[in-house]
Amino acid sequence: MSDMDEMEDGSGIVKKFMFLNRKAPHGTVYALEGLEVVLITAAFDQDVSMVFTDDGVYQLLKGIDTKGIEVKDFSKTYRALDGYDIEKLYVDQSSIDARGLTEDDLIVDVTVLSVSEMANLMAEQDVVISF
Amino acid sequence: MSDMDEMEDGSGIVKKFMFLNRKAPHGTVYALEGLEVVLITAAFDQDVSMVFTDDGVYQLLKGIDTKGIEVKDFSKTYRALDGYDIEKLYVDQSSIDARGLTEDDLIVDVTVLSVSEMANLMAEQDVVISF
Amino acid sequence: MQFGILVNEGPYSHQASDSAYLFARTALEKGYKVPRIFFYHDGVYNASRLATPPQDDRNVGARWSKLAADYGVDLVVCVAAAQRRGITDGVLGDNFRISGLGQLVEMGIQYDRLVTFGD
Amino acid sequence: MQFGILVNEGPYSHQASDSAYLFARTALEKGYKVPRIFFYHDGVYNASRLATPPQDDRNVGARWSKLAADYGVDLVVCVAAAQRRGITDGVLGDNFRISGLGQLVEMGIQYDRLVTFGD
Amino acid sequence: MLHIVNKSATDRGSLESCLAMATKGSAVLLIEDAVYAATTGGAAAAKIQAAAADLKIYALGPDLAARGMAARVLDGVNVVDYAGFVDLVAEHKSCQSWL
Amino acid sequence: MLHIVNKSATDRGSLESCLAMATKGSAVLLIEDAVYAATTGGAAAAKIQAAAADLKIYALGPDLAARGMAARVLDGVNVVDYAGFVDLVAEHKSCQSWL
Repeated sequence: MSDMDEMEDGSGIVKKFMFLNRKAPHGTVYALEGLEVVLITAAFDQDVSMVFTDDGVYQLLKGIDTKGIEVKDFSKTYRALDGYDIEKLYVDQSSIDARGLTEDDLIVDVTVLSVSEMANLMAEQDVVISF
Repeated sequence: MSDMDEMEDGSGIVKKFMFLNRKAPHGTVYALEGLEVVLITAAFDQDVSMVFTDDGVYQLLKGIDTKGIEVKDFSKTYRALDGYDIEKLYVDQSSIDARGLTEDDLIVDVTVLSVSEMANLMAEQDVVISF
Repeated sequence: MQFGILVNEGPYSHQASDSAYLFARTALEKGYKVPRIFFYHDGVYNASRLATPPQDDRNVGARWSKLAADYGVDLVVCVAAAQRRGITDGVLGDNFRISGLGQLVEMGIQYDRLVTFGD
Repeated sequence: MQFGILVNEGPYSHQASDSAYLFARTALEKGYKVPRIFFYHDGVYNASRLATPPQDDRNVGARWSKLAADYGVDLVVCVAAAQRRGITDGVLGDNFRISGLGQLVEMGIQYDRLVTFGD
Repeated sequence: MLHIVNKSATDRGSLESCLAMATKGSAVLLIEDAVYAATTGGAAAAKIQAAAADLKIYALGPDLAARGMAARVLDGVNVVDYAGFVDLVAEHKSCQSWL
Repeated sequence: MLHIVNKSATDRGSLESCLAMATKGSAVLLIEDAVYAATTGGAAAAKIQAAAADLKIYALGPDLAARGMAARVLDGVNVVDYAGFVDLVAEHKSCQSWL
């Protein structure tokens, strides 16, 4: 039942996994539970990309303070992704533009892509999982 | 635990209850479970209005056939509402217009209201429940 | 003034359950009455006593049970919605009970306000 | 060809669970392999054996169990999501088992396709 | 009447439907993911500011803070805490949650 | 690549996001409440017909029928049953569900 046991089954295959985040944090649990999948996938030494588009870009905002709604603040986890060798973070340009945001508003360094660049990135993935 | 017992507690108070249906059928259970509340409310002899707006108007379409998705077809229940003394069925004009529908496409007789008429109807309710 | 509260979504997945709890607790702290909270649709999952969330997270079911104990709130789970979803008397947390939709309608009839939290 | 299926929503509330079942059954009937189906988020509620839906409605949990029995599908419920939501070994339907998220990642690595059903 | 909206206006149509049906003088409270609409720079900002002429617009402070949006609230939007939310429900004869 | 959309285009933004990101020649399958977009008279009809120039658009027949929409399918949309859905997944190297 432990994920550690499973990782030892590693077949040496490395696939391109894209995790597409389209939802705002806190209103639903998808952002939080999605992060858990991303971390495990990285632990399996797969090629992981995280993409933030539509309301998903809100997950990365600085200055989140969840005390008033009495839930965990998981936004620090995005800053720790580096330590799990998850370095490919992409943000959709049109999504941040439409929300009046800039890269400076985000808690981590990201690569900003146009929709067509994002589309090409998606097309070359082996597995796309959306939360 | 029986609803029948509770109905005997009736205090003689009659309130205006509006049930606002904004969601398409089948994609989620709200339309079906919402109908269950409407029927019970009518059994308590309350003044019940059902409103269909936005994707909720799709609930009333003729010609629904759910065999292929292996779920219950509850659209016949709308035709039975009459028998429960639920006669106030309202549909939002702009919602059917935007979906290319007309009254002839609907399984029951309804009163079609403009947004401002609908707004006034809502403002005079005691209780509004949205599904 | 008496408030009724309707909770239509389960714990963790939707904030609706958290918002409903914080609204109810605040109303009670301010001296308003919340005689009953009704759980419908996936809201019935709030009632499970089997949930064991991580230590650093809230325990939604236990929190409802404590609110009921502290203020005497009647926590009612819809029987039809619960049967569909596997919430039985055997898994109910403290101070929850299973009953019919009539209990929801009664809230609308008898209380001054009915506030819905859902998706 | 091997398909993995990820189910992210619970029974009845969202059609996602029905769509996933019909997709899986059809794929198996057509001779494709569906070695494992993974239940995450509210999808873990599919695994409850306590559900007793009305006689004239489908029994989602029982239907999954039968599919697994008929075709040897591995029905895996995410342990973390299940703990948050009160799905324990004691309430699991036949042929479901609780395990870690690694089982989902393995599906992505080893199978030819991964299809997600959710909200 | 108090209208309560809880979904992001960039993902769902509920805010728009609410604003179309809210009569002059009524109150609209934005909670959960709907609070983004009450902030500067977003696509819904113009709609909210136009609506504020006829309606009283409120946003739930704890939900703004949880989304990093506490410092970006539009002029004309009143920020309330949970106690303020409770008072709004008490002050209005009825309320409608735009689910 | 196969894109799968399951939400009504009059309530959510997922179809629009999908169409913006689907590259020429890829396939889009509409299931569940998304099938309304594949029908005549709706607000999304023009978008779907424009998209059909560059993309292959499919709609799930059982979901159309369950919504009373079987007889209203737009020209240029291919109706498939569950077997067709399975084949579409098999034929494309990867798929993405726009949740």
